Amino acid sequence: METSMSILIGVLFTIGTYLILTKSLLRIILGTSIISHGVNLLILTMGGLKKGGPPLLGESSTTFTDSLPQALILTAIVINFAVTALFLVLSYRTYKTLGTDDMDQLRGIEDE
Amino acid sequence: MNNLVILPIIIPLIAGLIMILIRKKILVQRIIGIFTIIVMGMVSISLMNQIKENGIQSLQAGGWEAPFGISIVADMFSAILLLTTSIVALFCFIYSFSTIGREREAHYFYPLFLFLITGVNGSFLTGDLFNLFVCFEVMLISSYVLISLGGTKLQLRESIKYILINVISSSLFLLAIAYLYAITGTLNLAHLSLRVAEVGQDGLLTTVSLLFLIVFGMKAALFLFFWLPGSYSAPPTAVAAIFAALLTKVGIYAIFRLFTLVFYHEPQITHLLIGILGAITMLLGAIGAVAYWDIKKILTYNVIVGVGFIIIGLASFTSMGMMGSIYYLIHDIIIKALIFLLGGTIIHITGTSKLKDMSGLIRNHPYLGWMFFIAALSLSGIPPLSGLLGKIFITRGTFEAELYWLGAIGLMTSLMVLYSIMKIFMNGFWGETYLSKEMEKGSMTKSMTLAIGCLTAMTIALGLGAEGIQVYVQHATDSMMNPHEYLEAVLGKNPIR
Amino acid sequence: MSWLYLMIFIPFIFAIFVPFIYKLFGTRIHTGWFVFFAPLAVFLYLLKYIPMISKGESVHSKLAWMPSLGINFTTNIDGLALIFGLLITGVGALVVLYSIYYMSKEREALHNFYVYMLLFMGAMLGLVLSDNILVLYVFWELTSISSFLLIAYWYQRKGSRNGAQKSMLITIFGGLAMLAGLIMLSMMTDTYSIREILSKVDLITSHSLFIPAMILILLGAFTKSAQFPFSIWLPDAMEAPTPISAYLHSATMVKAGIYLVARFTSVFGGSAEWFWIVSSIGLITLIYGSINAVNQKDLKGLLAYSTISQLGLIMSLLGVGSASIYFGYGDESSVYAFAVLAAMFHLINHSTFKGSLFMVVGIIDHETGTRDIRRLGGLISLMPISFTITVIGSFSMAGLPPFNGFLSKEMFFTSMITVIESPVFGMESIGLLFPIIAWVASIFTFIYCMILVFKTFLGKHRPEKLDKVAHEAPIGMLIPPMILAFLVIVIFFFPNVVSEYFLQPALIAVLPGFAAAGGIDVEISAWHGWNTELFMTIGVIVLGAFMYYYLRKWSRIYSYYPQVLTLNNFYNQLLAGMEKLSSKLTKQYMTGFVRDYLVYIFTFMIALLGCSLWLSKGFSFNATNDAPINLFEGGAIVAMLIAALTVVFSKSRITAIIAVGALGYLVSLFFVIFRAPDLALTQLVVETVTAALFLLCFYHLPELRKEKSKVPFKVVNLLISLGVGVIVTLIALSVNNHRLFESISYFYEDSYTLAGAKNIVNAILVDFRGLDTMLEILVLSIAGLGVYTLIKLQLAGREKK
Amino acid sequence: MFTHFLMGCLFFLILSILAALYRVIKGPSMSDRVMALDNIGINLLAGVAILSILLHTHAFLDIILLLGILSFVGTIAFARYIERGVVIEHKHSE
Amino acid sequence: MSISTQSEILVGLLIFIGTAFSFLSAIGIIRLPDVYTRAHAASKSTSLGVLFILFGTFLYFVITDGYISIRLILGIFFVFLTSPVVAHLLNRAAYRSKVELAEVSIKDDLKEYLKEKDA
Amino acid sequence: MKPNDVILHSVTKVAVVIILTFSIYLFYGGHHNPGGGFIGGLSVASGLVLLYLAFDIETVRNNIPVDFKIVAAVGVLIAVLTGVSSLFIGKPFLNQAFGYFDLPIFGKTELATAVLFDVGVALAVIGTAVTIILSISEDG
Repeated sequence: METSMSILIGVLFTIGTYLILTKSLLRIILGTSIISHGVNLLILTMGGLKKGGPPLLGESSTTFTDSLPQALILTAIVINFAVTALFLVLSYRTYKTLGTDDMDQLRGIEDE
Repeated sequence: MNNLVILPIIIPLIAGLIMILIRKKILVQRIIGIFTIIVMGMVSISLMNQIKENGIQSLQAGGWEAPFGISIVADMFSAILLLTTSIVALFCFIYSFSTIGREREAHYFYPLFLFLITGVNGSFLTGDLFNLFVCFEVMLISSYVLISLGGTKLQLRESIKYILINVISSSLFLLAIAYLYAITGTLNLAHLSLRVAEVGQDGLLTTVSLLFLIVFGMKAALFLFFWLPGSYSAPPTAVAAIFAALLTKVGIYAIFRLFTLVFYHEPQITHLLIGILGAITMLLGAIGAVAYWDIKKILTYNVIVGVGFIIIGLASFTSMGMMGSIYYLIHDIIIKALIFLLGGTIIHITGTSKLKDMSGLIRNHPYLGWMFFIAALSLSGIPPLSGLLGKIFITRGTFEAELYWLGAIGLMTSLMVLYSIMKIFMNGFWGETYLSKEMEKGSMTKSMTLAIGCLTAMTIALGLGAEGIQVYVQHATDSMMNPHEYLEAVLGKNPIR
Repeated sequence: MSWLYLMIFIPFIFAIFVPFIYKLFGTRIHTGWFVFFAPLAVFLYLLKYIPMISKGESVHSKLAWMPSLGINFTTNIDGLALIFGLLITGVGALVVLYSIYYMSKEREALHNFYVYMLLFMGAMLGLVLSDNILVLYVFWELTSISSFLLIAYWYQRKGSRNGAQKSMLITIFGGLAMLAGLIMLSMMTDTYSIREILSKVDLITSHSLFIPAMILILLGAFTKSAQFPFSIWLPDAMEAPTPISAYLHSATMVKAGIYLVARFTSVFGGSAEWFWIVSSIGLITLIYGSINAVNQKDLKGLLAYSTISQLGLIMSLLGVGSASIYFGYGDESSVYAFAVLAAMFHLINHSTFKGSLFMVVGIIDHETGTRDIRRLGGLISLMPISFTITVIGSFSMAGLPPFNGFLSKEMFFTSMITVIESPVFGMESIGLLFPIIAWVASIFTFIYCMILVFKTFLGKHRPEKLDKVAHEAPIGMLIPPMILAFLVIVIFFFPNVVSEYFLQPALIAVLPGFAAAGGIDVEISAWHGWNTELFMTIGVIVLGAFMYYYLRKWSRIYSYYPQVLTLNNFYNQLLAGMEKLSSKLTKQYMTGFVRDYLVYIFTFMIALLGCSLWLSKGFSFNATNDAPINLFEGGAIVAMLIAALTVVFSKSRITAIIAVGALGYLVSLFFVIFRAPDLALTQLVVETVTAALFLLCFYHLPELRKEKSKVPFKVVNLLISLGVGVIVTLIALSVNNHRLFESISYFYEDSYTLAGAKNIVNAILVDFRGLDTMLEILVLSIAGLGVYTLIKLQLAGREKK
Repeated sequence: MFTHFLMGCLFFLILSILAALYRVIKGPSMSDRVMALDNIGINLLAGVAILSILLHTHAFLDIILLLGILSFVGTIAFARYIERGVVIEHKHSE
Repeated sequence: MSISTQSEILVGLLIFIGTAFSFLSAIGIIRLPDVYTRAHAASKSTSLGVLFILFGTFLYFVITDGYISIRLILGIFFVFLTSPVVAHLLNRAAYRSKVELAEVSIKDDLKEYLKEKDA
Repeated sequence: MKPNDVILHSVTKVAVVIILTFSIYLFYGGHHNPGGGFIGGLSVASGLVLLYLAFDIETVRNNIPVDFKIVAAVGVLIAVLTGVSSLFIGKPFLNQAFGYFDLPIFGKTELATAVLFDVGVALAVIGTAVTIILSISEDG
């Protein structure tokens, strides 16, 4: 499971990176989203998979999966959500103000 | 256990939140802000003294013992940075009064400013890797908002790049944390140090440490600085100044912390690499600074040079070099804020950032001119201003580590820095005056003069009165070169394995 | 307890008050009168040390600056420092006096002028008096900076600015090199004190850094003293007001390098490298300066090149003199030590005659409005006093009796002949060049001295070419050069007084080996009989006069020298080239396309991590500990892959967004599979809200276009993204097989007893790691504020109005 | 036996999700996509229900309702968007 | 036959029915010609399927643990409540955004109604 | 023809009640079951958003006159302040005086602050989520 998850995460990273390297702003944001999914899964995988029941006491299981990565991911998800929201709105604002979502045209003239 | 340690994080946070509640009362916000930053400074001074007396101060948040809860740790290095941060923040804050504009003020500029400081202080204080990530994010998201606050075209365009790069680096940061957690099973820096020391830093750990280096390198503008020149030229002056002064320094701090506390076992790989990256950073930064005839560009590339120079002190991994780095770090924070404020003021007055469009400003603005001159000299480490000691000790450190080329590049770039910065002085302030006072786009106000003047005085005082902080810097160096002190302060005498 | 260090501060303290004085008295009383007292006071104070120093003693005092770092403001005055100190303050006082008449109190910004000047004076004093090498460096750079300000005093002029920049860049470059050298010295000896360094010479000579440190320190000295090829800054520095030129180039700035070489002779001297570098550079500079001086049309330019040449002379003397250390103390060494004595002597002499000459040139400039030799002539009748001073100065410079230059020139020849007579360091064959170069250079020196005197004062007076009606200068302006000219003659007649009180102590300071003997036993006199030196001098005069007479005929040779090959051109090209190259390079990689930056970053990451993983053999793979995988999970993985690929290939934005949403939902499915209910909940909600946000925003964003990019572009993207994926996977696999410790999470399983919570994750979030959560919601709130301000505050639209 | 049976059901649910995913990608109209998405949400909800039987835990029961809520809100938002081009109206046009 | 086996059969049956409905509707989603017909499949039969499955789950927990999950009841109720509304809104949106009916359609009442109203 | 939203409006009213009930449940259950402040807050927010969707901003604002930015700030403030107070309780020297004997009471205190902390989290989440969605919708 860990192996296949690792490979899956690799693929997610590949796709995310590929999207980030394209020109369309929307694709780029989607790329960051995919990468962050990959990261979250990776944190979970790195905590070890299926080592026990859900980290809830009072349920039937006596062993639990690693709870710390879960807490970390939870924080990461929220932060990532905040950043994505801001990023999205920013790109929306940019498009409305500058009239483009093409990163090439957002280059800016370095000499000016 | 010392609750003082958490205050630098809590105070600006609470103040910022209160400011949100009283959105319309801008004057009150200003007063709260100044008061907050001053209190923060006082807390850091008392922290410094406590550390000097009793060693590293730490606090286990929530009272949970060390590797399990989050440790807030203030060693001398962090405390010094905290103090410097509050000083710089204070003056940038004051500078912003008359330059930032009503609209930005009404749109949460001041709270965001304080949140940025919260993040910075948090990053300096935290003793937990994941909490470091969170603090970084607090800082970053405030910086995202600050950089785009106002929504001018330039700001929007550059902030997109800025956010994108930082989002990626944050993802990589998490990646690195995940790897490290899988290997060591812990997040507490001290505990990490303990565990890494126990098994030795093998190849995989070194690889992970390099991933950390990349992540922090992106934040610190160490080699991976490409995003920086654009981003720092976009926001208003006060924001650009605080960015230039603090944001990259947080990355540098993280590199220092990680590579002196955790990954210090393979210096011939990691620290040499850091040195090479530092050298390239300095060179490219200096080349960039020389290349342009635009104030903003020149200044931002100088930020990059500073980063490289600080880092090579770490690369030397000698106590001399480390001491130099700390000196230079303090100097760099202050001087970068100062020089950005000065540059911003020039642009404010002339309405342009192109050197070829301005001339002879010194006739109407002698004080500005001379303060710029002093700042320029200080920036390039000309004695007896604040850059001197850092320069000497870092160079000596690299020599002691027999990295002569590194020291040589450092010195050479400081000449290029001087050339680039003097270009501004000679073209902007000297020459024929053809811009009369009436034709100027903006004027200098009291708050601007106060902020710039105080920072200038600071750089002079730091140069002449380095003895005053020597005890602290020495202390910081010693505890950085000797991680056991940190471990003991966080984990206690008999740490859990 | 001596208050010596206070003397250094007097100019600085004065400098602080100058602006106020200027403001107070402004145009009524010339500010110079107040400033005048600063150098005078120090000069008089320093005179007090003469008796003590002439006995070979030295005085030092200490002011703590950074005691814990060993950087203290230690002053040390010995013979060498005293000469310099007196020159700096003495000539300084005269220059201030001169400037009172030269600088108009109505038109000039005198406060700036005198502040710079006092800064410079203080820096020079500090430089020669400090015992701590870092403090020495501080003052060294301070002289560079203050001279930069002085040279650019008329900052409106482009020439001034360029000259200032040039001098600053070159001298600070040297300063940095010197700093590196000094740091090496301090590493070798573990001290910053010069006196302690001198006492640990044997530590240095055996050290591997000996040669680098030496070369670096010499670089500092050569740039400051305008030695070839760093001499180019000096002629351009003539853009400064003449009092400044007189001060900088006769007695102070350029002598700093000489001081440095003299100071460190006893450290590095005695080695062949030092001998060769110092003396040969000195000689090259000597001849280079003198040949170029002949070709100058500007009187100040001529003096500038003559300064270069004379400095080369002194430098070569010091170089030759350093051989003395090689021999230890003895007869052979005293022969060479004589050269050091000559150097010190010429140093003093040069200050006197060059100072007076500069001042006279300033007078000519001031009274006629030009310094161009071609426009001047026949001033003898109009300015007789100036003429007399010029004759004294020039003839002294040319090495004619009865002026002090003659004596030191003779000694210079003697030293050069010594090189042939008792050869060292492989001088046997090549040593003959030394006297020959010296002799040839002296001929040119003679020629330009004649040009200075005769072209200016004799010949036909052509008032129509002058901007002003020429007349003699006011007496106040003439007094300072007269005093110096007077000294020129006095020294000729009483050289041994100078020798006893100044030169011998200085010699001891340079060559401590002679301290016991109290110097060397030398009697300086004008007449030594018909020896080689005298014949050389006669040869110089005869041939020089001849060549001066036919100057017009042969000076055309100069015009054949290609402009491209001049050092100045080289410097300009270097600067322009550097800027151009930097600009090109920077624009090459700083394209402004964020994609390019990302490509660099990812490439770097792939390369670094890949190499590290490969070289350190960090990669390992072992799937035996893996958790089992079942069909359902496999299906979920496949679904995820499909969803992710859809994002890449979709042509419509909504498909892409939905696919990412699906991906998010699948992730939460994985969270369910991996027993993370809290995560699954959160992920679900967040994913939905994110999708909603995408929807809200993308209504305005344009439809996805087909990426119109070239194939290589796509290939690069693909390769990089594959690389990133592979690296991430490889490290993940290795890490998975490399779990070295048990996680700290076991602690949290007691959460019910510890925190009263049955949901461990929640307990971690709100309790064990509450700080994270607190900051996390802060992040969230800031993002909320950010979104709000982004939407509400739009200054962009208003820019247009 | 029961477990295997549930696994089989889950497999079919996955197939249903894939089918809906096909519709999401294929379109052709926006409504199709949204409808399919809603369908995916509902199917996921069912999947979670089965899974909680499989794992014999109450822990995921919240997810079911949450999924229902989100799918509802999300789909409404989509519908609004398709219909009016804005998601939330500032002032009702009536 | 123990109580658990009985319950398993009961629950299994419910879930089987639910899954079957869901799967059938999935086929419908793929096969049916236009958005309006597909909406039938998507809303009606899927809702039914989900309700069966949820009910099965509910019963399972009631029988095995004696645990009456309020959340599940709420969930069932919620799905029951909202799913028709969703379908309605989506279809209306589709119609208003002028999605064509499939060619096999023979009658468009709303069009006629609207025409009437406009006229 | 104006679309009428009678069906939606009536269903929404019921649904929002369900959602809010569920949210409160999620929030309270957080300490022992999956859920907690974040999820609770988000589901409240989704309920609010549903209201905005079904009705319109003006109507909702008239009925719920709250500035959600302030809600967010107050939420964070609550979380921070509980953090600050619990820090003071968690101080060793305070602990040594009472905590040794009153461990159960100390435990209770912890519990209370944790819930309060969670309230802060929930408020912050609600405030932020609604602020973001409203800001965007109000534009354009």
